[in-house]
Amino acid sequence: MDLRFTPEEIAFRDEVRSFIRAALPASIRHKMVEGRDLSRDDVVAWQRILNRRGWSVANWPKEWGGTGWGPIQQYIFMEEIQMAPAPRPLAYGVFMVGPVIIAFGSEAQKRRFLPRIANLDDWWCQGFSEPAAGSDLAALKTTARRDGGEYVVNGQKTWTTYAQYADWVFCLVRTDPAAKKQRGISFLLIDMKSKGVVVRPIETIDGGHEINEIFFDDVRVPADNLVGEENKGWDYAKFLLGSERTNIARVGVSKERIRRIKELAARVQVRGRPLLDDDIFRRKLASLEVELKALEITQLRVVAAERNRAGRGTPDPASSILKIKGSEIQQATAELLLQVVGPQAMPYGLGDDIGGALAFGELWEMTAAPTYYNWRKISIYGGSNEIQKNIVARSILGL
Amino acid sequence: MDLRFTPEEIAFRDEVRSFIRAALPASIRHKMVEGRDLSRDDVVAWQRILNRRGWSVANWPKEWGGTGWGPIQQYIFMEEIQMAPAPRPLAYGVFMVGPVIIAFGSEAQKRRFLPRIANLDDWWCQGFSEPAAGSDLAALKTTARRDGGEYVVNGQKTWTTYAQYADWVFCLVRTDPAAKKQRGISFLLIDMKSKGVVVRPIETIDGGHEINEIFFDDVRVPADNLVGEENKGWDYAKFLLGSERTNIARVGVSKERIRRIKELAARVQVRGRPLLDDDIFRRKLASLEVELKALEITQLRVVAAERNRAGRGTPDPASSILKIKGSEIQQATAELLLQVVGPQAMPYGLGDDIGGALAFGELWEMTAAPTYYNWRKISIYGGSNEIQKNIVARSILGL
Amino acid sequence: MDFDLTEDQRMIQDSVERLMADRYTFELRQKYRREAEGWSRAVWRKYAELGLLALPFDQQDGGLSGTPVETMIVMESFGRALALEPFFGTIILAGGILRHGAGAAQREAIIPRIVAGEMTLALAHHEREARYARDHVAVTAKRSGDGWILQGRKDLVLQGDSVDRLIVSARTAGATQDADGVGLFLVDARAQGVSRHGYPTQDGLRAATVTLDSVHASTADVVGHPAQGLSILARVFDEATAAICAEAVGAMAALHALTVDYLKQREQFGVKIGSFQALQHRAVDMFMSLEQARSMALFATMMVSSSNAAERGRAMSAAKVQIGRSGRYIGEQAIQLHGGIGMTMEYKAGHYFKRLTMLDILLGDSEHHLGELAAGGGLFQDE
Amino acid sequence: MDFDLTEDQRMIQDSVERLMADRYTFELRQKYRREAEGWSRAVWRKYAELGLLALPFDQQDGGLSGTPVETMIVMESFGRALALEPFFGTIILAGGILRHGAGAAQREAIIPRIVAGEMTLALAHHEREARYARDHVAVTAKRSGDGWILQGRKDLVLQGDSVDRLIVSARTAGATQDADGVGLFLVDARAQGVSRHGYPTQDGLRAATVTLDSVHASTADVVGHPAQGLSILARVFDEATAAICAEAVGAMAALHALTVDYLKQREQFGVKIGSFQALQHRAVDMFMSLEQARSMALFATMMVSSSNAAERGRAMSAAKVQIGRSGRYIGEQAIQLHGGIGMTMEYKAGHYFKRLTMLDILLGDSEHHLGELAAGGGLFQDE
Repeated sequence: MDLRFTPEEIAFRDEVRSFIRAALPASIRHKMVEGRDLSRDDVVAWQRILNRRGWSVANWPKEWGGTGWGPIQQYIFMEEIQMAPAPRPLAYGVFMVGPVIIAFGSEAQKRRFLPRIANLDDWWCQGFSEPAAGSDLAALKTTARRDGGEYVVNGQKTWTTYAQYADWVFCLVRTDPAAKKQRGISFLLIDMKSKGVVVRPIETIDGGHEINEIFFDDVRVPADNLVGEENKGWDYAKFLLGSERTNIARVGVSKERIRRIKELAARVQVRGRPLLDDDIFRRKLASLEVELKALEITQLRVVAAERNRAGRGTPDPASSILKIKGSEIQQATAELLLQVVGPQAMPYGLGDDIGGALAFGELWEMTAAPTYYNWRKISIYGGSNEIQKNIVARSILGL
Repeated sequence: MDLRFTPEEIAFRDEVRSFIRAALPASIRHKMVEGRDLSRDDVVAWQRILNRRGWSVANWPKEWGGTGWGPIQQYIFMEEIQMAPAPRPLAYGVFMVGPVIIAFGSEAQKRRFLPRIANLDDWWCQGFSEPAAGSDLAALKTTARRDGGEYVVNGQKTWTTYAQYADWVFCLVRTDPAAKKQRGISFLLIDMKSKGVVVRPIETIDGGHEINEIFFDDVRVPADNLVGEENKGWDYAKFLLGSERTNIARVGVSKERIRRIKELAARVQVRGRPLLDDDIFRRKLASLEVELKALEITQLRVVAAERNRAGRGTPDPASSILKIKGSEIQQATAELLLQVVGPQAMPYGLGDDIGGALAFGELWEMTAAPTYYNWRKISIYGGSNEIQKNIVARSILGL
Repeated sequence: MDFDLTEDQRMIQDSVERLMADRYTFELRQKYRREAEGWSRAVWRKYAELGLLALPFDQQDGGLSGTPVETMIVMESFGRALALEPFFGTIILAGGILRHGAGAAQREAIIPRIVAGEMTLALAHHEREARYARDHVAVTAKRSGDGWILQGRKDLVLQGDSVDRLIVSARTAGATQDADGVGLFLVDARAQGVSRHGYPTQDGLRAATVTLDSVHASTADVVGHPAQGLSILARVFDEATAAICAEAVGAMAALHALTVDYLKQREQFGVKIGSFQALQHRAVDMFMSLEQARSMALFATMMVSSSNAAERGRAMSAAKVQIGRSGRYIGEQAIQLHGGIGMTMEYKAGHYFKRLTMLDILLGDSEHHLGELAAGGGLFQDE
Repeated sequence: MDFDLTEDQRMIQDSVERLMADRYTFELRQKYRREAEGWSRAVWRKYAELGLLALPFDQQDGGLSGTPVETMIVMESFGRALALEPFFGTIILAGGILRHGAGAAQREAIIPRIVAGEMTLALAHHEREARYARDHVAVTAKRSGDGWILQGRKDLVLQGDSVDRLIVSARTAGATQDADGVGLFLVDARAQGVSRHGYPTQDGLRAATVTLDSVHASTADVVGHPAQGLSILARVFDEATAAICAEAVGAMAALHALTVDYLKQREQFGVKIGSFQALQHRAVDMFMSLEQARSMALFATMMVSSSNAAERGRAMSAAKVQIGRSGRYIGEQAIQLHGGIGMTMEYKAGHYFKRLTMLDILLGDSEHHLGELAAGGGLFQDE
């Protein structure tokens, strides 16, 4: 047992760190540090930089451009991305539909889609949730009726992140209306430019536009875009939801936030003294650091255990703990940053349209409240914390 | 709306306060302040002092020795008792079986038992819980079979506080074994000196002896000791559990504890400064005070609302909130006091048998941990906090 | 001790609740928010008609001599409705300064116009460097002839871009955080040298940065003694704290009710999600937090009339601590229990959450007030 | 990075777990507790036979040159079993001082006897006025001829009433909290002038107050430099912190398992109480808290070998904060979920709860260590 990184792992970390430091455009880094939204171009530009280095789809098999890194290297890579801070490769392609196509797609699908995912030539989004099927995905109603060489899709998806940027959407659709719940669902790839696809933006409480509804009205999809077998989509979806284990706790994100909080708390003056020198503030921060360090080790324990689990399709149920604790800590950093900013958090300014607000404050002050609002989603999406607790109770505790 | 006490109420409070200050034996007060156990004699002596003043059964109708005080006066009286701090009149007689006998007992029972309860000539205990019937009281198994002019009682009760001191126990017993759950239960008064009654002490984790098991082996009880009608005991039990509303939150107890914590924290030195001067400690204390003040007002709101509820048999479901919050705050005071004492809390000494421990520390130090342990019971007994939340969810929120 | 409203108070409560039910549906509020000033002149006139704008002012000034209880009733209703109008700035803050500091001529000139709904005001006191320090005043007022020249910048002036008149705190003597030497000046919002940059705030209301460049104020524009403004402000901030505690309770109560309704309607896995015990208990925890907050808003309302400034300040800090904590807990949990829909601007829950977050910050967040309370020796001092 | 135990470590784990399963049932523990010394000499001999008492000592001193990982394994098992023997005092505290400070002759004279199970020791360092300050030493050591005379009182000497020998910290120079001027003295527990008052502690173990009245120590009894004892103690307290973190994790894990079992067996309202979602989620919260504590115990084990004293100290404080919080949460919730039975001495849960409470206090509670960590600039300093 040695909980430190090996010299090889440290060398690897340093290599990743140096590369990111040199290659990450300053404008992107600044936006991330200040909590501003990235543009579509920012995300694409950065992923292509990674792709040129051969690191955009590090988690994939070498055959399709992957790196062959083990779980610990994957972890180190993602933590360095988070701490930079840099955007990670677009998850919907790299961590979701990509692995599904690799595992279950046809050769033609692989050749057609995978290189374009790696280079972010195609922007993918996820069509799982529906208004009446959130945590209870199996209740989905969107249908795909076979009609010759095509499927005709009707229905509605919601909470679709970045649908406004997307070229493609991977959907769960009901292909056998008679079958119950999980059965009769298929996994279909749909071109967003198809006739009958309409995207409606959903404004979130931070004032941003990340999520959307997608409406499908007699959308015709070539049958070739079915992944795997008809009516087996539920299995692929489960595979997908379990496939991203590398840093579900997002420890690097929280580390970066804590570093940022310290930097700002050293700048903010309270009655002539930096907030960072205040005993009570320091204890609050130290308390968060303790929790984060514990989470980091817990995450590393799960990563290390991955080696013994390799090949198993189901996620380690311990991932649920990482999801819960990770979300709580990220949310706590957002709350603490809001406290650091204080009354200066009140003015609202969005994107470039910040009106008179900039006369009042600075951008980093104005993003504190929106980030706090926005990050409430972390304990909701991808299976709410309540759902995660149900999973732990059942799978680990046997209750 | 005027949230202050009226001049009449203040005059009443001062009268109660002066009386207690003059009449409460110093030895009893010291034991209470230091968290030591009271003897049976202590409790009896104090209740008789109150009885001589006409205040031992303040909540009863005047006819049976009560005071005729309204809810606010009852509240003030109880808070003063708690803040003195003094023991309150023995609840099992005064607040439990007494009101049941008054409401449902025969004239003979009233004349026989009530004056002896008021003067604590009879020490009563409560025989409700059984090993398989705690929160789910209706699952009780103790039977009482009618045999001529007597009942023959068999079974076991548990968690019986002060059974070792008791002259009488009021029991829920199953008189109709065929009836389901709540039906078929009767309310029976049993002389503890009866043949076949055996008390077994249960040592609790604080090392104290408050609770017991009682075994009934063919105990013969005169049928005259049945309260009200046979098989209606469940109704009387519900009445009993709802009858003590006056200060379920025990705000006065927590106030007294906070005063005590301040007194001790001023005495304890940390690196040459009183702990009470430490910013972090002061904030922790202030935080608890805020919660306690809020609870006090919440309690007063419920007390004031009693006037509009007078005569209704069921408790205000808001009482459940008082129970939950009150227990949390009392437990928080115990935890804070433990923190004040620090390492001096480690030695264990019980009663007069404190062995070498007194060579090490002082009594108030040695009672901090036992009180912390013992007070965990507050969120368990009388319907656990989880049960209380079920009640609020159903009765108030309609969930 | 008596928690019942009087007959008159119940009438006020009924009428304001009815008004808000009619005129402040979620859809109407969205409309008002998009109006040029960010609030509704039409609704403001309704407030005037109902007498709400007259409530706290003395009868001799044209008011109704209402007590803090009436203010609490109105603010709680506004909290439920998420009202956007400058009631807090005009009536509670600026109005409070007029009540506690203005001379007869000033009161006569201004209060009837406020009561009639013809004039709105804002307090321009906060400065960027002040954070939560209430005695921080760097804007200067220098004597010039028999008047004053104001110079400097004020921030977060609530609805400062749409009001008619400002009350500006400025230093007539001493250093930035001295207890003495601050005066309060009535300034026309359109006066020479006043420039205002309005912007929305995170909760959908509006505020402004106000720059004062050699702005002239006459002796008649000084409210109270030109060196004793902070003591007036201290009193007014206590009243304002009690008022926003009530507003926050209104918002929390509405948000809690909305959440419980959602639990009763939303289905998952074929059953109402309100049947899940973990969510039931969460709703109970929120309810307890709400009731604790309500109790502290009542406490603040009761104590705000105390003439003992230290005791009053401690009570307001204690109330603000509880309100901030309850608001945060109820807000966060309401979003969590709603799931995705709670994260959207199309649904009311998120608006409550945002407002509650800002109400914690306004006049000092719960951490700040806990520190004040602890430094002042805690809450239970004389019992 | 590697979390796997080596083959040897797994063997140690298996053998100690087997020993505890055989010799440390709840009933046997109750019996040991009632023995005169409050622990079992027979079990102590078993520890010696298994080599547990040799683990951390150097091979050249007759030990096994075990790493902190071996200590962690053993302490975790002891935590599960609620072991009563003076392993912590003899092997971790006193043994640590011998390892880090003793000369060859001292090691040769003592360590083989410890390893053989023939001698137990205690560290007599804590004094009543010290609270959690580790540099507080008021007991004095005055030169006398070529030896020393010890005078004063030591408190909370773990198992101090039954051990054979004491290591006493005493001030050879300077004032009570000076960093220099503290020496460590080997003293026979039955030496002239030593009087011991033993008493039980709240968790069922024992401790003693030791009074030193003109106790003589020779030059050969001084461990290390007579003015540099605190630096040895600092190192040993860090190792001791890592050790009790592991012990606490063992106790938490066992208590959590006991609670989950209870939820699966206990019925109420006709169903297993483990079917109630609110209780399931509580058990999950406890589990998360346990895993966080386990991670920090691993962290402490890893960092305790660091030669950077400041970094090591921060890591130990961070671990102790987490252990204290998790222990309290798991302990309290375990009692709550058990209900009445959890409050009784007849059932194991309460004993774990009591022990966890005392383990928080031992070597500084979580509040204390959070303060130390914050004062030291926090945990993440070099990343």
